[in-house]
Amino acid sequence: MADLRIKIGSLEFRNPVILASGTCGYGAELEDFIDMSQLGGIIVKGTTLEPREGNAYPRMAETASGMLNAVGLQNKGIDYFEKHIYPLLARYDTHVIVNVNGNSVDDYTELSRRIDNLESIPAIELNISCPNVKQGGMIFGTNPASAREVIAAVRKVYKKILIVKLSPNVTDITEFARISEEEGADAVSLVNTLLGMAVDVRTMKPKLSTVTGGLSGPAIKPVALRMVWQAARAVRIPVIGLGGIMNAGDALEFIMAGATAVQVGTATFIEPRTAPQVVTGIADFLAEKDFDSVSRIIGAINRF
Amino acid sequence: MADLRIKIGSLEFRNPVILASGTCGYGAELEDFIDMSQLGGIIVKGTTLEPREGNAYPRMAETASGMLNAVGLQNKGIDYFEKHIYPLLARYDTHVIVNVNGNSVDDYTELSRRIDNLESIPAIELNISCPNVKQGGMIFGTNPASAREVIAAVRKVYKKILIVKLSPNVTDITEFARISEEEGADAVSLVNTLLGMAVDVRTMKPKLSTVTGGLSGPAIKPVALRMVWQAARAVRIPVIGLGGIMNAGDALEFIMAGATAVQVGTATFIEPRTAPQVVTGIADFLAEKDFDSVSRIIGAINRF
Amino acid sequence: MKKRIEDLVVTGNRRLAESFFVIEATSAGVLPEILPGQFVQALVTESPSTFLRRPLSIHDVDRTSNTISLLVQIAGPGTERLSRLVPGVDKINLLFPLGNSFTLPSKGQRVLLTGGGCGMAPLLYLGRKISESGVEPQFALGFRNRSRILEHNEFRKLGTVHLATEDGSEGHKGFVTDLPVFRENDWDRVYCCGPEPMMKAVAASCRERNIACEVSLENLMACGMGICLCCIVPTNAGNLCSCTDGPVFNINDLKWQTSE
Amino acid sequence: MKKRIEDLVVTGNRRLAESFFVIEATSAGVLPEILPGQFVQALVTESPSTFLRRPLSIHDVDRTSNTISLLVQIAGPGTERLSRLVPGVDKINLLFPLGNSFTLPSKGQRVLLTGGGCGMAPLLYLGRKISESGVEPQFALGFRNRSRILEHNEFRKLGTVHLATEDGSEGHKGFVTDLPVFRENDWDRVYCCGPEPMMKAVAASCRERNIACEVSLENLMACGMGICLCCIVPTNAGNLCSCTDGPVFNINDLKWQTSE
Ligand SMILES: Cc1cc2nc3c(=O)[nH]c(=O)nc-3n(C[C@H](O)[C@H](O)[C@H](O)COP(=O)(O)OP(=O)(O)OC[C@H]3O[C@@H](n4cnc5c(N)ncnc54)[C@H](O)[C@@H]3O)c2cc1C
Ligand SMILES: Cc1cc2nc3c(=O)[nH]c(=O)nc-3n(C[C@H](O)[C@H](O)[C@H](O)COP(=O)(O)OP(=O)(O)OC[C@H]3O[C@@H](n4cnc5c(N)ncnc54)[C@H](O)[C@@H]3O)c2cc1C
Ligand SMILES: Cc1cc2nc3c(=O)[nH]c(=O)nc-3n(C[C@H](O)[C@H](O)[C@H](O)COP(=O)(O)O)c2cc1C
Ligand SMILES: Cc1cc2nc3c(=O)[nH]c(=O)nc-3n(C[C@H](O)[C@H](O)[C@H](O)COP(=O)(O)O)c2cc1C
Ligand code: FES
Ligand code: FES
Repeated sequence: MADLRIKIGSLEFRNPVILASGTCGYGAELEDFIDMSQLGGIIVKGTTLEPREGNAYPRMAETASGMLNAVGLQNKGIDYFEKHIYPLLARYDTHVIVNVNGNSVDDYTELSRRIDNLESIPAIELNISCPNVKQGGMIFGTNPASAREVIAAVRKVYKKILIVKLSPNVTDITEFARISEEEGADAVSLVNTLLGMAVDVRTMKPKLSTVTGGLSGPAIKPVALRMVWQAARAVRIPVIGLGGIMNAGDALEFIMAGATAVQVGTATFIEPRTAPQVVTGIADFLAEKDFDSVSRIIGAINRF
Repeated sequence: MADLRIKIGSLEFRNPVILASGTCGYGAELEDFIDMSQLGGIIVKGTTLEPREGNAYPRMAETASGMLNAVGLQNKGIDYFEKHIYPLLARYDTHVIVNVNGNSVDDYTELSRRIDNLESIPAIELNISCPNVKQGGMIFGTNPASAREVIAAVRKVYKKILIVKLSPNVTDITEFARISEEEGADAVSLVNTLLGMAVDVRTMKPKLSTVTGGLSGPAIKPVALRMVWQAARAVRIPVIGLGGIMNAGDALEFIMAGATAVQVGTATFIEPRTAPQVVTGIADFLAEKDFDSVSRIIGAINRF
Repeated sequence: MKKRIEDLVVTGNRRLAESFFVIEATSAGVLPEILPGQFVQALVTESPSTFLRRPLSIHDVDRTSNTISLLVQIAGPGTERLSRLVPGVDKINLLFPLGNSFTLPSKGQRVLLTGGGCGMAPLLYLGRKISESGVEPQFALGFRNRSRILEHNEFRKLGTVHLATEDGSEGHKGFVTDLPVFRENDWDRVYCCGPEPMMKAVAASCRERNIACEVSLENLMACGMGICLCCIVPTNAGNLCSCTDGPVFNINDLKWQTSE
Repeated sequence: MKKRIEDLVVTGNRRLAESFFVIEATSAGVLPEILPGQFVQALVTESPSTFLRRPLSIHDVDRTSNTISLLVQIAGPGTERLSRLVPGVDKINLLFPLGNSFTLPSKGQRVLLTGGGCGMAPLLYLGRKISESGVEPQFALGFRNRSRILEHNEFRKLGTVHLATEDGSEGHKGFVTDLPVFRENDWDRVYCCGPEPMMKAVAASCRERNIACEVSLENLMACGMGICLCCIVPTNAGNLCSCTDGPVFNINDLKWQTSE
């Protein structure tokens, strides 16, 4: 079998397929369907310093080949996480990564510092791109100076693998990828959701309580793929691609466009076994085409 | 029947449904299906000063609930247009609008000046957002200073109704809407296509000859709708909404989000009668809900 | 409870009144334990505008044939597509069993199961389980009018059925809460699943009379497994997921703020 | 020619060898004039991954029953869905007739119709029209191997059929261009529709021997009506639309640069 291993900084992943944050809970909910040891990693739910109730209902709307969500980072905060969730994560035979969120640079650094102390968490994903929270969140991901500030600050206090999750709601994604690289990130992951909305014509109201929300699913794949391609050509650090991956073919598109690894998000809601199926599909493709490792096809469209 | 008339600047439209540029040719191709007098208007193909051959084949790829195109403004230039096409357009009993494109400010102004002389063209749509041409095109639509320069220059030479077509590939759409308003545009139309790409996994090549292209269709509707909502709240000039409108329900979403008029694009490829069907559907909705005019529901979600 | 994803064979598809139908889906293997009030997430294939699965209550379970039945109302493209499934030909992919369950009554309790429209769906299996536990359920079912009354023979086999129609064209005139049987004061437990106004009216009346009452909510869901956090219900314990902490809630825990 | 959009009733769906099938679609009214080489844009409903219509050549036209037939190969989700259309039950929405047409021969000309796979589709109706014009067509059909040979009785009724298989398992071994009948030097006109390498080989040979040759191209199309400009073919007259200026082109006008 082809070698599926990839590396993000010094961290080796069994294969390039990772569960995306906010779409896999803390893993436990998926245990009936996924053996975590089949995956490269799992990025657990967006976590904040303080507990958050999230946004009001309704929080989701279906759209053409996609969905909008306005969850707003509902989570019980880092104290609860450390005490009640972290102990359960240690048993997974895969890399468990925490998605880190904040309203201020201090929030981000404080939270990162706390997670740096958690032995079985080898990496964080710095979410500077959540479109569903009023302050913070996307501001950091759409303003270059703020992005630089928060990444630099976190890099100072967080010693392990730092992945920066970029927002697609920007004019030039390469700018944010370059800033991440310059400030010492080990990788960038993209994309988070596109800011979108939907209207209920019958009631003449927005479908989401927050009016706008994050668009995910196959609808955004072409945009995500384009941004991954652009980012991968702009920086030397690995790019982790996501946005609308529903099967191995989609994942291979991202890898061929330059992604070192991929994340599976919304697809898990519809078919919880998508991520392991993507692993198998990538392996099958490599075997069929006689490639000895997945790294051989990273960025392939730029070469063939 | 409810009053469907709307106004863009001083120009009254029979109804708010317009055929989008690049998706209806010069109208003649659709005559078997559409009686132009049923529509608010038609925006003919993107036109340039000089003839353009456009991009190489392949120029399109289907995506989930959408398509990518990389036509690249293939057209025969303004001389040919004036001589051979313009005379045919005069017979349409609807507003015929020309979509104006250029590589430089001079291109845009020269072309606009030429069209200002064409009596039966009451308006132009200044396309500062085409993602499929190397120079010009999107540059003007993603750089605020360039956008301001080209709009101001065209406004000086073009006396009739000036619509500025905005690119969705920006961090803040309201910035460009405001610049358009400040520089004297009569309306903004949005969105043009989102920059996307697709990879053929079998050949490991991009599906488009240009690698990236413009994404249209229902996939982009949530993003388009969000930008229309944002723009409509940021400026007082009318906003013309488009992006993924396939039926009257979609059009109503845009109108309720703040659009004064809408354009039907890609839908015409699949169902050439979409635009007149949208007109009927809007009228039916207004009748059912007892609204006496379409203007009553423009921006409705902000009020109800 | 262990969840599974399975392609079941569609073995029945019966049209009821108006836009309602009952799908029977048979497993090739043995069905897992299923609690009353649990639901499935059904994959709708061949429907271009249906991206997510569709949550549907488990209407009944037949263990001899390993068949689940679903009582569905056509509400949009997803349910419309399901209404055209062809028995013997088509399969239906289900993720199940999902959610918590109704609390079964203790011996000797008097219980009333109230519902209407597709809200009747979970009440049949609940009634069956209650009946199996040795308690006789009674049913209070509400409909718009005579022509919208759904087949309820299976309910009758389990216990007395009381009908209400809004226009009085059959049964009692009014809502289920107007039924004399509902107003009697000696219910130990009331269960309700139906349109929100019905559930609120039932809940209000029960709260007033101190009757234990559980309702089954139909919040919008994306995953159905507790991972998306889209289906939340504000409760006294904070935002809970209606797909894992529900869909069945005790009315005393609910804030009901989401609804107006 | 006036185009129309119509829901035709699927009156036939026959499976041929391998992944090929023939759909018969019958109009409730009278079919318009249809030229050989023209195509339809078929709407594929109930296929979530099929957004655009699918271009398909008109394989045959039966004016007594107002039936169009389409010869289709399963290439992906759209054609796969079409392959499951149920005669008597399903409809198929067609936008047609589209495109230009093959040039019919003059009286007394010798004509060869070459093709393979689904490229055979337009050749039957072309052969019929040629035959009706008083010229006897001959057919040179190429296939991978015996098991991939498509039914061609209808072709035989119109003129001699010459078969080639790449592995020689039936007919002549090799490509259509290897057929002795093809190499004869006295064709006045050759028509070709098939995989690009076949069309290029036929074109090269015809150009060399100064034989008038028309090919039918299968460029990717979005609209099929000349409005999207996605289906362009580089020709001596610039980029032309293969949906309106084609799909039939004289090889002397083509640049063929797009293909390598
Ligand atoms: C736990 C649960 C159990 C349910 N049980 C049944 C049942 O037994 N029988 C039945 O007929 N219906 C049931 N529903 C409702 C059913 O899920 C929706 O009617 C269905 O999803 C509509 O899909 P559609 O594509 O046909 O229509 P859509 O066009 O998607 O929607 C039509 C209407 O249904 C609502 N709706 C859409 N999606 C959902 C969703 N995921 N959850 C709830 N409402 C939605 C929409 O707001 C809209 O008003 C249940 C819902 C839940 C949450
Ligand atoms: C004028 C014309 C006439 C045609 N006539 C026939 C015919 O008579 N019988 C037949 O079987 N096929 C014919 N084709 C090809 C047919 O259109 C494609 O096989 C079909 O569109 C594939 O759709 P799909 O969803 O099944 O597969 P997809 O997954 O969409 O595509 C599978 C393969 O087909 C190619 N393809 C996809 N869309 C198109 C398109 N719009 N045009 C051309 N190729 C495409 C793709 O590049 C891919 O390699 C014709 C094409 C054209 C342009
Ligand atoms: C319901 C939901 C919740 C999400 N929550 C988070 C989150 O907490 N943190 C984060 O970085 N991304 C979050 N995302 C974004 C996903 O991780 C992913 O970036 C996005 O959905 C695009 O990928 P997809 O199309 O494969 O889903 C969320 C997405 C969804 C649909
Ligand atoms: C094939 C194609 C060609 C287009 N050409 C132009 C153009 O010349 N000028 C322009 O302003 N927009 C052009 N567009 C963009 C459309 O006018 C429209 O903004 C976009 O497709 C989104 O709307 P839709 O989703 O309804 O198609 C083109 C779109 C397509 C699909
Ligand atoms: S539906 Fe996803 S958490 Fe309940
Ligand atoms: S397919 Fe649109 S112009 Fe030919």
